[in-house]
Amino acid sequence: MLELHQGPLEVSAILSRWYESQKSFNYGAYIPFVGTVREEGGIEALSFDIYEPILQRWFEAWQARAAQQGAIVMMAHSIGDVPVHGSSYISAVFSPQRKVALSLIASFVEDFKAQAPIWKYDVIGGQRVYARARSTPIVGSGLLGGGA
Amino acid sequence: MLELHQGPLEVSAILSRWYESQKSFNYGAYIPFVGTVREEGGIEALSFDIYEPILQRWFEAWQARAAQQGAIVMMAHSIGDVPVHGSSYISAVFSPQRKVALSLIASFVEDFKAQAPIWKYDVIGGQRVYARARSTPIVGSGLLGGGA
Amino acid sequence: MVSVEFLGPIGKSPLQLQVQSLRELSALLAQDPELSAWLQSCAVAVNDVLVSSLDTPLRSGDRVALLPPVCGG
Amino acid sequence: MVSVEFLGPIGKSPLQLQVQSLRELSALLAQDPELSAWLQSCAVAVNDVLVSSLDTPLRSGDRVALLPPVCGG
Repeated sequence: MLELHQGPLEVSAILSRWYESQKSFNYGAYIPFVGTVREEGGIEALSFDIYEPILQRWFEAWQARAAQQGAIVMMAHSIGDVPVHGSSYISAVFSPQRKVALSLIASFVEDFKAQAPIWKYDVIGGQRVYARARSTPIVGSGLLGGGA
Repeated sequence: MLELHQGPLEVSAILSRWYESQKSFNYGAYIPFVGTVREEGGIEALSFDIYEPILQRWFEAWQARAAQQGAIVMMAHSIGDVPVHGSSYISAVFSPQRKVALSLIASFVEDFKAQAPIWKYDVIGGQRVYARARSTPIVGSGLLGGGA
Repeated sequence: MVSVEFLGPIGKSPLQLQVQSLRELSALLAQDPELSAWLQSCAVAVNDVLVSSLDTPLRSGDRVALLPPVCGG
Repeated sequence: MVSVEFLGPIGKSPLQLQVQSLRELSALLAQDPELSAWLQSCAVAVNDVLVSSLDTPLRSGDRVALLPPVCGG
């Protein structure tokens, strides 16, 4: 399940809903990762743009990868502004086995940071500033940059 | 915070309470691990004995280790019977940094499995059978076994 | 006609261009001073699939998207 | 007197013994056929601290605990 929400995520409701949705399916381990907007650099909020078609494909590839290990992945992300101390990102793994779950949540979250088509902006003084220095080029970037 | 509860854990309530207790403290990442009793081998439930004084010391050592990385750890565990599909174990990490949190939850959970003074029993036909084959000797075990 | 979309912070309106391949598109976009700085750091998708070869052919109706560096979460 | 407690599945009532060290305790417990199988796999705590040397001295009032293989979660 991939969920996109306007504004901050309702963390407790999402963690509970996902847990309840899977509790009868004999998964031994449930590991959510909750990302919260930190107060730093004088920001009021973070803001996000998402390109949903490619995010959906990226997520489906992870669903397939998890399924090969008998596991499932879930993800929720905010669109637009998320104030300091709000949550913008939750992902989760359900797996029969503890070790699979621990390994999968780490690789899922790291790949998300590197590949998911989401753009982050600092909101300072009401202005939206692209967080360029904290952003990562997607693998294969620069293809059009070598042009004649 | 180390919590021991009689019977199954109220997962949603615990995840939510821990989240709310820390949400203003600028941790960027919250990773709970929820362990659920799997239906296998014909068991009705698992059952647990805990030796609390040593568990408390083990947990305090982990609190200190987490604090060195600016993080905190939490744990809840059941005492007594937990029926199939109930939860017996939740641990969690709060950390400013994602990578610290991902690494810490994995090592915290693995060390818990190897060292925490908790004994597991399968409940089958109302009988409590020590899960010996799935249990791990604590590091340094056998000290008294070489005796004359 | 191929449509070219600029995602996230690039902040440029979509273009409709007559090009046969990504190589041709690359040459065309490099002439736009507003874009040339972005090209080095952008990934490229054709019809929402990321591609890795400049020889990727383009047909009329194809949608190309430029994806600048990402930072979800 | 030293108290010796058998945790978890060992299912044996605590003992009160007159011993001066873990080495002495080891020799004593090895004679109990009910216990000898457990000794190979148990960790040992003195006053709730895990110990690793048989030369650990014991004083009157000390509490020794035997911890069989664990499996939390």
